[in-house]
Amino acid sequence: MDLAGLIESGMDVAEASGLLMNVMWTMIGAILVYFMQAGFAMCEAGFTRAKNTGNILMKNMMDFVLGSLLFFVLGFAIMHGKDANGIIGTTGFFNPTNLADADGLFNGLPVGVFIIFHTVFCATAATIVSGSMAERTKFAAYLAYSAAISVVIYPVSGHWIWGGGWLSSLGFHDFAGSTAVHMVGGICALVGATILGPRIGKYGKDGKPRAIPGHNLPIAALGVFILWFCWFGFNCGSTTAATTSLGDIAMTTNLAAAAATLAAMAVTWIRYGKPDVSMTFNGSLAGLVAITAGCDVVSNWSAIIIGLVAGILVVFSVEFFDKVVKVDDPVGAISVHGVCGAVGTLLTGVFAMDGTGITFLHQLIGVASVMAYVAIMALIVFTIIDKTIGLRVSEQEEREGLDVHEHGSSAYADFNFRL
Amino acid sequence: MDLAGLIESGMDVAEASGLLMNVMWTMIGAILVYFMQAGFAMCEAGFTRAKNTGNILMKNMMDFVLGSLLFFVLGFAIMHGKDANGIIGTTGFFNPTNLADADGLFNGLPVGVFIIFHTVFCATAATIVSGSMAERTKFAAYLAYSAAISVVIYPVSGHWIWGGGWLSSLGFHDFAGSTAVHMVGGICALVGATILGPRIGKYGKDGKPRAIPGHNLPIAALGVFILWFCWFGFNCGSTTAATTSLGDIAMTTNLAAAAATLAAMAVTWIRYGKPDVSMTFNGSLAGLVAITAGCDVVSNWSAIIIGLVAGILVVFSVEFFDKVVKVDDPVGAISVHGVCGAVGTLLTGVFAMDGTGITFLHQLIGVASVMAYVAIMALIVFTIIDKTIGLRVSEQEEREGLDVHEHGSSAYADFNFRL
Amino acid sequence: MDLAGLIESGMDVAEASGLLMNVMWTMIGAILVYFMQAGFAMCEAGFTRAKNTGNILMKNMMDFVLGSLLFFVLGFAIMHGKDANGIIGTTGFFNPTNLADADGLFNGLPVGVFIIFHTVFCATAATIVSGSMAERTKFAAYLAYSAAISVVIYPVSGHWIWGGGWLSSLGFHDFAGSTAVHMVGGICALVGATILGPRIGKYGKDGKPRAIPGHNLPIAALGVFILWFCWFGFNCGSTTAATTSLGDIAMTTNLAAAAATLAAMAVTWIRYGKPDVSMTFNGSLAGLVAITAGCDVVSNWSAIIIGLVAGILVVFSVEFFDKVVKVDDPVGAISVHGVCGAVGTLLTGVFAMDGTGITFLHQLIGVASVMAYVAIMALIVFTIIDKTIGLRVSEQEEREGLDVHEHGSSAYADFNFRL
Amino acid sequence: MKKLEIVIQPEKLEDLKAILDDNEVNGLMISNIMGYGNQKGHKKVYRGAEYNVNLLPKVKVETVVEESIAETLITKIVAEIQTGTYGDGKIFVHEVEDAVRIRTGERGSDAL
Amino acid sequence: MKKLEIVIQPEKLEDLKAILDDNEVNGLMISNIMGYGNQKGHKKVYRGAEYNVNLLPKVKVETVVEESIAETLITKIVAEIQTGTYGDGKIFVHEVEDAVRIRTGERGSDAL
Amino acid sequence: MKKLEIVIQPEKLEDLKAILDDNEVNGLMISNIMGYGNQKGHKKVYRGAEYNVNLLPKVKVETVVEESIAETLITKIVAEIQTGTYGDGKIFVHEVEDAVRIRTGERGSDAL
Ligand SMILES: Nc1ncnc2c1ncn2[C@@H]1O[C@H](COP(=O)(O)OP(=O)(O)O)[C@@H](O)[C@H]1O
Ligand SMILES: Nc1ncnc2c1ncn2[C@@H]1O[C@H](COP(=O)(O)OP(=O)(O)O)[C@@H](O)[C@H]1O
Ligand SMILES: Nc1ncnc2c1ncn2[C@@H]1O[C@H](COP(=O)(O)OP(=O)(O)O)[C@@H](O)[C@H]1O
Repeated sequence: MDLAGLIESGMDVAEASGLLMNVMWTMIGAILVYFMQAGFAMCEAGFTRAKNTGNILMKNMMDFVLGSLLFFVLGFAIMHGKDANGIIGTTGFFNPTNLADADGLFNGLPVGVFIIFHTVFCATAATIVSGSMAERTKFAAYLAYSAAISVVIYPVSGHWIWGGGWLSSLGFHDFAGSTAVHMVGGICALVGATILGPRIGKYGKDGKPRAIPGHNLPIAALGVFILWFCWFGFNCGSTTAATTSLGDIAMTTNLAAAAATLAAMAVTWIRYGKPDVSMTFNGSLAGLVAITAGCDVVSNWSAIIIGLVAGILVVFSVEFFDKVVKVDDPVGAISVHGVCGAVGTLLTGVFAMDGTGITFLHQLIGVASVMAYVAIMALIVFTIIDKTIGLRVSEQEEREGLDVHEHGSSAYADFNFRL
Repeated sequence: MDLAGLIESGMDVAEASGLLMNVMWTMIGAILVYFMQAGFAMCEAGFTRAKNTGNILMKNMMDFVLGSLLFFVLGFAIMHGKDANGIIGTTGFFNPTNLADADGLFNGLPVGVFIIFHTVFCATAATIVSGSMAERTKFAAYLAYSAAISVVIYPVSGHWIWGGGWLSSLGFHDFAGSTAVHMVGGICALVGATILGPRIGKYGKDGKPRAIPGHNLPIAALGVFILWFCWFGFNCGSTTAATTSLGDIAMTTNLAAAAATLAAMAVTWIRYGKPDVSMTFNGSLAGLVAITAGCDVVSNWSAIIIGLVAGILVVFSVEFFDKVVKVDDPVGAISVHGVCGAVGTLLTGVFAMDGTGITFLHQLIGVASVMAYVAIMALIVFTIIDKTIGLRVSEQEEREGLDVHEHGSSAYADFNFRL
Repeated sequence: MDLAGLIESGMDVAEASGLLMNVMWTMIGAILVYFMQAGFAMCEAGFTRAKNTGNILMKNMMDFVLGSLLFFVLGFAIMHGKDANGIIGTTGFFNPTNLADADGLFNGLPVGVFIIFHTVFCATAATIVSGSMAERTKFAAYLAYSAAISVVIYPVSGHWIWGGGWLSSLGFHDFAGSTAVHMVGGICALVGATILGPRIGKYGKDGKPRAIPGHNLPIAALGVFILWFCWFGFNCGSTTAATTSLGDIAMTTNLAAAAATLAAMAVTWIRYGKPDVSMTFNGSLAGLVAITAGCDVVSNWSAIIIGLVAGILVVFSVEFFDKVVKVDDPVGAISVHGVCGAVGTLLTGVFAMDGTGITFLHQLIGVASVMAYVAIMALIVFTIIDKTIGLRVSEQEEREGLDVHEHGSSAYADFNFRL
Repeated sequence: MKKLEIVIQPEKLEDLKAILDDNEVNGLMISNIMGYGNQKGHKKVYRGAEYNVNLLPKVKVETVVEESIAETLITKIVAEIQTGTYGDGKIFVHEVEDAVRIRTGERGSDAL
Repeated sequence: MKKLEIVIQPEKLEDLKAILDDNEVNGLMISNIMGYGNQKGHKKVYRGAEYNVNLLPKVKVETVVEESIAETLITKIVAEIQTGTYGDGKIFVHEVEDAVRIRTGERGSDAL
Repeated sequence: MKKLEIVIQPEKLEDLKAILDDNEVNGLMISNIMGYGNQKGHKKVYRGAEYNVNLLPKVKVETVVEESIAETLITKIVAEIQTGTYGDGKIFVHEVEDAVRIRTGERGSDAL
């Protein structure tokens, strides 16, 4: 129904206008968040090797596909269905549009608008993991994991935070999903990459990490630009309403990302002697992830500080997981999404403006509980998959490339690869 | 005029707000549909060979360019001008803004908004064909074809369906253009590719098709992601109004695409032993094309079924044209746009929700009549071009690549090609 | 605050609706203009050599980063702060949100919305220069330049034109920034490239220019498509309001771009015997730049003429700078942004519709004064940088590539380069 | 043992492989090279600047064979690959002292 | 002087370099080639059309060494690179008449 | 007939072609290789992990010429390509038994 229709059906002008403006803005947010899939796909493809490019593209496509279907059938009900004890949603399975009220609304929006918006967020969490498990995971196993995160992992913690569960009652503030989306993805990435083990050749006989450079920086950079672009939809869209604060949210988002990029570049310049391209672009994402929880409640200057912290942190975190923990994370997803997601959520407790009532303690409880839940669930899921389907491809497949063995194709049929 | 201006000039708040909201939403749709050009360009470039990449990029750019100019000068008048016998529009040549009423409106929208929206749809139909005629068509001949579709083919059937012609009177339902845009493009693609003949080396001496793999899967995948992203503009934007149903349309669109992708992947996995990357990405497009006609009138579950049908169909259709009909369609445009466009329109007659009054028979009449019209016109156009300019490049040009011969350049100057 | 909130706080429905619609539209514009960064990055990377790709991507990222931070801290105040003698803004340093009125508005928009919108415009001007200085500029020197344009060059002329300075009082019309953004960038590009000197090997011993073809046409083409897409945000968004004229602006923008593309292609076809891919894509940008100043005040047919002029001009201008002036501009930024920006602004004076009060003389004064100011400032800035940090890398670094030497990396680790 | 070093047009590779297959040649090394010979290149224009592309993409196929079949191969290749136009390519013949199969350590003719 | 022309699986390059380094081999020329030998390729399917990929990516390493160490190198390479499966690769031995170091103009063994 | 196998820095290719052109050398085969010699590579850092890039891109130019001009060419190349720094490259000289022009079937010197 358009504005005239709504008014005819009995709404007053203000109400009807408000509704439709909120619909438009939420749709714009949803559409932009969808496009993050392209950003992740390009980023992950660009930062890994050419012989596995077709495979990583397929994984990125398929986790959106499975996420869309399964979140519709099961996930939405678990996340937004009628709350049971603050833990889980229980209604709306198989057709969540039934959750709409008599006017077709759910949480103040037409139910379809609300579902599509949450579908694309769910798929974002799922897609984070493919990067850290790249270049060695069996395709079928990846599909199984992807189904699991969309059904049993993301919607549950999502219910706690955004679906009327116990964390939302507590006053935990995660505006657009530093924790709900990014940290959830990042923790799954950590568990997955750990169980999987490092790529062949990643660690020398002396245990030192070796560099395995990404094969296509322009598309990786494009991926980051796309993600930054879409993040305006992610953060500003999370108002799910046309409001006067959209510009403020865009400002904090943008300043944090800029500060983080600058910080990451500076740190690499100092530590490695040269400004590192791939790490600098990771820095942008680190800043975006970190500001996501508090983009609506911190000042511009606080956003800059949050960005600087994230940009510095991400470099050290990547090195830490690479050199100390020795978890092989080809694209840095654990540090970018997991670590910066958690830290950004906590910093929201530090920098939230007066009057918001956000406290560090509540933020800490939220981060810790979600972290624990997701870690345990991911451990269970990946272990089951490993024991049944098997997580990892054979050594020969890994050496010769997943494209040839898993898909019978090459991503660059007209070019020779080096080495 | 902004809202204050409109109210000052005598509109009431509701009317003025409604108008401006519709303007904004239609503009968003138009802008997103414009960006499909990038999606098609990347898709077609990625799924063909590196030696012809510059050429295919040029074709994609030029059909948008010619489409924009010619649709403004002639096409819009034929499509949306004053109807003559339900067959053709007859007013608005050379300056379609003259069609606006005293308030500057046309079909309830400011005329400029309406024209730009329909311009980008026309250009989409045009651009579909370049993929199926890739790697062997003379550039000048392609320009001639592209002019023809924008002037004499698309606007006429478009008039029937959307411009007040006989099919719209009949009750034929093609919400966003499964038939009007995609099938029209797909039929032209079929006729063009048939007259042109297969690429050298496509069929062995035994008549068996040989694979000619695309040269750059990341950009092809990016193209598909871009198209999916823009399809939200294509389908949701086709309300040309801010409505409460935008989310529902986005949901059916997304679910159909997801289901089709899954289906295509599954079919290739079963048939070829491995999940095929390029075909899976084609599957996404198949689902998007198929749902486009009925995205506003089918349920979410019906959308999933339509998607599954399209995803399964596209694989068999590609094989059918490749192996049985032996029409060489490098990117699968005939199957994706032609076949799935027709089938999606027909399925709308099967799955349309009660009360919409849509019948299978009317859908069939629409599909069949447009198919016949376009096939005949395309046959005439391509035959004329073939007899005058000549459709096909010389054998040497084809072997050595269109980039060198038609444009004097290479798309990848710093790389050697394989083979 | 959403609509209900605004009304509660005392606004009437019309005012509140108008405000929120303007917010939404301006945000859409800002988000699209942000994405131009991706377009420029892809374009510049694609049109230069593979050995410098990482470097050019970094430059594109970093000028947005520095621009965002410095425009917030200093630039916005200079551009939009309280006017002093029509020359410069003087308030709002370090926290421009302080410039908001009691309702949080600035120039009729929530201050955050206004700042983010102008931030992305500033960054666009900055990013133009990297292309013309590509493949030989020291990274640190480039960062210094980028800081300078965002603080001392762009905001000052920007103040004259858009910030309430003397040119806006005069009646100079530059709707979306042919002069304020593009010509400013183009002049900096000219000065920078001149001081820097040509790339090694660009001119033979006989002084004749040699071709140094770009290494990746698909991403360059993608860049152009992205820019065209975002230009709808750039031009239509510059209303900073939801208006009935958005479609008209989109039409003039699109027709000019299409006409320019066609013209550039035709000219290269005639002059070089073959339609040149890279120049044709440059033609699109030339048309977009040229129409930007007058997109709101010229008719569709005038837009076509402006586009044709720009498309023809850009080819000759590129040749002129290449062969006569012998300034080496790898991507043609001087011609596209500088020359076509100036000419487009002037042509606005010729083609502006009756009643707009725009005169050629005022346009000329605006173009000339901004040109002079920017040229002088750029000369000072680049000279200082050259004498201190040094603008140019060593000969060895240039020969072997900036990626290896400046960043210790390769953009295409799995591929061999030709030659 | 002789090594034949055969430079041909890229599109002739399949034909060449067929000839070699028919003659039970057991191994090939194929490289992409840029060739420069009697065949004229193209003149290209890039953004107004002309340049000659006189290096043309060629395929180099190397195969080490028994001395006894080298001459037969050469004759066949000339007969079947020839189009009579510039750029058809060349064959260079080299003496090879020894061959080793890494898989087994076999030497000489046995290793081919 | 002898030239060893060594064709191996790409992933063995590091191991081969280690062997050569240990034996003070001073220079290498490494190329990416497509190989065709006893090793079977893959059958691929692209959009429903099957095709054989019997050309496989290989690395060719060429090194010019003193006659005296050629035999030692061959023995070591066979010993350490061998996996015993098809596709392990081959070594071809060629006589080299002379070598020139461009930097200094040195000739013969001094130039290695 | 002799084959000169010339390894040089990529940016010297134009100069080398000029020398060969001046001496009426009729054909070249040019390949991109990775070289490994006295010239030191770069140390790179990627995301915190260091690695040595000691393989450097080089161009290999092969030309088959009459015995009589081989020595002249070598002298000129050394004279004009030399910069005196590591990595200048090398020339290896090989005996070639025969050459065949596929276009005409000519053999030996006539085929060059
Ligand atoms: N003397 C030579 N030394 C090395 N390579 C050569 C020589 N002559 C020709 N070639 C190679 O063979 C290719 C084909 O030679 P070309 O002269 O075009 O053949 P034709 O003489 O049959 O026209 C050339 O591109 C070049 O790579
Ligand atoms: N006679 C030959 N001439 C040239 N190259 C050869 C020859 N035989 C083998 N090769 C090269 O060596 C590679 C490995 O040979 P292959 O036959 O697979 O080894 P193996 O006999 O140990 O299984 C092949 O891919 C091919 O490139
Ligand atoms: N003995 C050798 N065998 C094969 N190639 C060699 C040999 N020595 C040098 N090369 C090649 O020549 C290139 C240049 O050699 P380099 O040792 O750097 O020259 P220089 O001794 O003049 O400094 C190397 O990168 C390598 O590819």
